[in-house]
Amino acid sequence: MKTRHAATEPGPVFRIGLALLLFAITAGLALALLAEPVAPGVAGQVEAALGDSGAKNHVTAVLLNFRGYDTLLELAVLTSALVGVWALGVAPDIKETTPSPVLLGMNSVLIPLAPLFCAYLLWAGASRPGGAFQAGAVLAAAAVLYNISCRRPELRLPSAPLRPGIVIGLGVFIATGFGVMGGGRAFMEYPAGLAGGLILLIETAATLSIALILASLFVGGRPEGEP
Amino acid sequence: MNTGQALDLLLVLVLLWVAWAALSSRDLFRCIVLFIAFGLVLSMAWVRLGAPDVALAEAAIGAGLAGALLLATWARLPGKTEDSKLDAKGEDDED
Amino acid sequence: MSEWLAGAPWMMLAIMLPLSGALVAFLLPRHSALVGLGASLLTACAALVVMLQVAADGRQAYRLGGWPAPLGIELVADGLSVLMLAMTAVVGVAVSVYARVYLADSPDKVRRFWPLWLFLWAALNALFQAGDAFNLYVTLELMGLSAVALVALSGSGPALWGAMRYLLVSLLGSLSYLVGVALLYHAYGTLDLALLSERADGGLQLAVPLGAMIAGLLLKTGLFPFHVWLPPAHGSARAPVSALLSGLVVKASFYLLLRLWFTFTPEGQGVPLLLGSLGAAAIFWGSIQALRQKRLKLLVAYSTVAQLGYLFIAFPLAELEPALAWSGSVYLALSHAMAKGAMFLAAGSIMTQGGHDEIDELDRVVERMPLTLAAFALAGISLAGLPPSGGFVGKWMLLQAAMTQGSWFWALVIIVGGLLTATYVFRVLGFAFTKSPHEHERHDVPATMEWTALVLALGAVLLGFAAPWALPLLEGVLP
Amino acid sequence: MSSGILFACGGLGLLAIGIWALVLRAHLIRKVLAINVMGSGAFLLLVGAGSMGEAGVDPVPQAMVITGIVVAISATALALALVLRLANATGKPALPEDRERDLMDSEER
Repeated sequence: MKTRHAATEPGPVFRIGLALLLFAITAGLALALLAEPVAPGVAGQVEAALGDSGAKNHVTAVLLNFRGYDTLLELAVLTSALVGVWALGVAPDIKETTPSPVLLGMNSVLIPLAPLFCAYLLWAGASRPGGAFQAGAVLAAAAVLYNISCRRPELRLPSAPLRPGIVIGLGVFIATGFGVMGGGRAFMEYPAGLAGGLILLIETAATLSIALILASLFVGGRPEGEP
Repeated sequence: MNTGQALDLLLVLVLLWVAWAALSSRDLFRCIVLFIAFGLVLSMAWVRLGAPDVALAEAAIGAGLAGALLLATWARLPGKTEDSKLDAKGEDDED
Repeated sequence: MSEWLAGAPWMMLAIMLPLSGALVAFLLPRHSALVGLGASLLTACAALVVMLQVAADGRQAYRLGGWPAPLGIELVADGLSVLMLAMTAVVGVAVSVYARVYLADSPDKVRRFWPLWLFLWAALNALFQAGDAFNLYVTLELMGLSAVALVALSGSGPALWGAMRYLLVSLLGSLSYLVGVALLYHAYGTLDLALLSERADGGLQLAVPLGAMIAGLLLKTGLFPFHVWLPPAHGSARAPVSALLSGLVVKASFYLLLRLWFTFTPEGQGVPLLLGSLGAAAIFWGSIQALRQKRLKLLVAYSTVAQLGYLFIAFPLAELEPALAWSGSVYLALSHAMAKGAMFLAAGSIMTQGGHDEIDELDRVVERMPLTLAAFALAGISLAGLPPSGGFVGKWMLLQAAMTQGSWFWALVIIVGGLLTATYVFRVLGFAFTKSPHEHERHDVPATMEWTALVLALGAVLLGFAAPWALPLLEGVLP
Repeated sequence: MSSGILFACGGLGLLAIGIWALVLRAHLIRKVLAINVMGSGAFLLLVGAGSMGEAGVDPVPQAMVITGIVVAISATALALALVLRLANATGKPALPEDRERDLMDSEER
C-alpha cells in the first residue's frame, strides 16, 4: 500500500517548486500591501451618511443600506447553494445513535435560549454588534443541536412551509426594494424616516430564511418526498 | 512593542499554526476539530481588529455551522464504523 | 405608458426579473417550467431594452439605493455590457425553449433545472452590468455555484467529479480575484471601477492586485494550461447546461478580464504576449484533443478550449491595432456563444435520438435528423470562420490586425486554427453520413429541439450581417 | 493602530498555507478545508489592510467580510454535499486522478 502511494505522491522537486512559487506570490502581495495608500477608504462618507441610513451600527448601515445590493446577491448565493444541494439528491440518513446525557442536558438549556439570543442579536444589530446573519446562524445552530441530539436523527421539518420559509428572506428583500420605488426613488432607496423599520423588516425575514437554509444545508439534501 | 501588539503577534502565530495543523494532520477528524478551533481563534482576531460583528459571524457561521457541516459529512462518508463521534463532538456549534 | 416603459429601470430589472423568477420557480416546483419560461422571456426583453437604450443614448448608469458611487453601488451598462447582455438573452431563450422539451422525460429534473438556471442568468446579467469590484466578486460566486449545481444535475459519476473539480477551480479563481479587490481597496480607497480607473496610477500597487485578479479569471475562463477542468465539466453535463457553460459562463469571466484590462489599461508588452501565446497554445492543443475524442460532447468541449484561445490572440495584437483586435475578439466571443450553444443543443438531440454520442457510431444520423445536422454544420461554419458567419467577421478583424502590423506568426495561428476547426467539424459530419456496423436504439426527437438548435446556428451565421450595427456600440468602450 | 499590518500579513500566510494544502492534499474534505483557510486569509487581508491607516476602523471591509463568510459557507455546503455524493458513488472521497494517492485517512494507514 505504502509503496504504491509513494509512487503517485508529488515528488520533492514539485514540492520545492510549489514552495518557491508560493513564496514569490506572498512576497509580491506583501510588497503591494506595504506600499503607501493613494487614497483613504470610504469610512468618512459612511460616518457622514449614517444618520439617513436607519441604522446606528456602521456595519449594519453598510450591509443593509449603502451596499444592500451586495447583501441581496449574497442571500441569492446562499439560496442557490441550497437549491443546488437539494438538486443533488435526498438527504442521507445518519444511523441512529445514543447521544451522551451531557449533550442532552445541555441542549435542554441551550435550545430554548437560542431564539431569545437570536431575537437579541437581531434587535441589537441596529446599534450594536449583531444582525441578521449572526441571528440566523444561532437559530440554525439550535436546529442542528436538536437534530443531532434527537433519537430520530432526521430533522423532520414539515416540508410544506419549508420552501416559503427559504425564499421569504430574499423575497421580502426584493419586494421592499420595489416597494419603495414610488416618487422618483431608486430600487432599494429607503425613505429616510422609514429606513429603520424597513431594515428591521428585511432583517427579520432574512434571519428566518438564513436559519432555515443553514439548517437545511446541514441536513445535506432535500427532504423525502420533495420534488 | 507594547503589550497589545505582543498579544496580536501571538494571536497571528497561533492562527497560522492552527491552520497548518488543521491541514496537515493525518487524522481527518482531528483536522476538522482543529479547523473549528481555527475559526474560534480567528474570531478573537476579529475582536482585536475592532470588528465585533465579523467576530460574531465568524464564530457562529465560520466555526460553528461550518464545523457541524464538516463533522456531519465526515460521519456520513462510506467506510465509517463509529458514527457516534459526530454526537460526541457536536457541541462545537453553540456559539 | 410608453414613456413610463422607457423610464423604467431596465438595467435593474434585467437582474431582478430572473432572480425573482428563480425564487418563484423554486417556490412552485410543479409550475417551474411555466414560471421559468415566462421569466426567461421577460429577462430577455429587459436585456434587449437596455441594449436599445445604450444604442440610442450611450452609457447608462443606475444608482442602487440612491447612493452615489464610492458609498453605494452603481450599475453601469456600456456597449460591451449590452452586447454581452444580448448574447445571454439570445442563447438563454434558445436554451430555455430547448430545455423545457429536452428535460420533459424527467419532471423532477425540470423542477431543479429552472431555479438554478435563473439564478445563473441573474448572476450573468448582474456581472455584465456591475460597476463595483466587490459586487463583481459576489456575482462571480453566484455564477460559479449555480453553474456547478447545474453540472451536477445530471447525477452521473463523471458529472459529479466534473462538478467537484469545477467548484474547486471556481472558488480558487474567485478567491484570487478577492485578494486583488482587497489590495485595490487598500491602495485606492474605493471599489467603484470608474473611480479606480481615475485613481490607479500604475506601479506595484496596481500591478500586483491586477495580476491576482487576472490570474483568477484566467483560471475561471479555462485558458490553456488552466483548461483541464473544462472538458470534463462541459462534456458531462446535460446538453442545455453544456450549452450555457460553454456559450455563456466562460464568456462572463472573459468579459470581466476585458473590463479590468480596459479600466486599468496596464502598460508593458510581456503580459499581452504571454496571454497571446497561451491562446495560440490553446488553439492547437484544444483542436488536436478535439480531433482525438471519441465522444461528440467531449469533442465540442475541447473545441471550446481551442476557440477560447482565439479570444486571447487580441492581447498582443492590440498593441498597435486596438480597435480592430478588441472588436474582433468581442465579436468572436459573441458568435462562439451562439455557435457553441447550437452545437451542444444539436449534440443533445443526437444523444436523445440514439442514446449515445460515440462519434464513429453516428450511423447515418443525417437521414433521421437533417435539421439537427444542418444546425451542427452551420455552427461549424461559424466556428471555423467561413463567410458570412459571425466567426468570419471576428477572425477577419483579428487577421487584419495581424497583417497590418506584419505579425505573420499570429496570422498563421489564426488561419491554421480555422483549418483545424474545419477538420474536426467535418470528421463529425463524415460519420453522420456513414453507416455504422452496429445496430442502435432509436428514439423520436421533438421537433422543437431540432428547430431551436437550427435557429441558434442560423443566428451564429447571420451574426456576420449584424456587424455594421453591433460594432459601433463598442466605440468609446475600447481603450 | 499598527496591528492591522500584522493581521494582514497573517492573512497572506494563511493564503499560502491554503494553496499548499489545496494542491498537495488528495482527500476532498481537506481540499475544502484548504479553500476555507484561504478564504479566511483573504478576509483577514481585507480588514487588516483596512485598519492600517489612522482614520480608525473602516466598516466597509467588515461588511464585505460578513458577505464573504456567508458566501464561503454556501460554497462549503455545496462542496461537502458533492463530496458525499462522489464518495458514495465511487467509494473514495477524491478526484479520479487522486484515487490512488494517500488520502491520509485513518483507515488508509
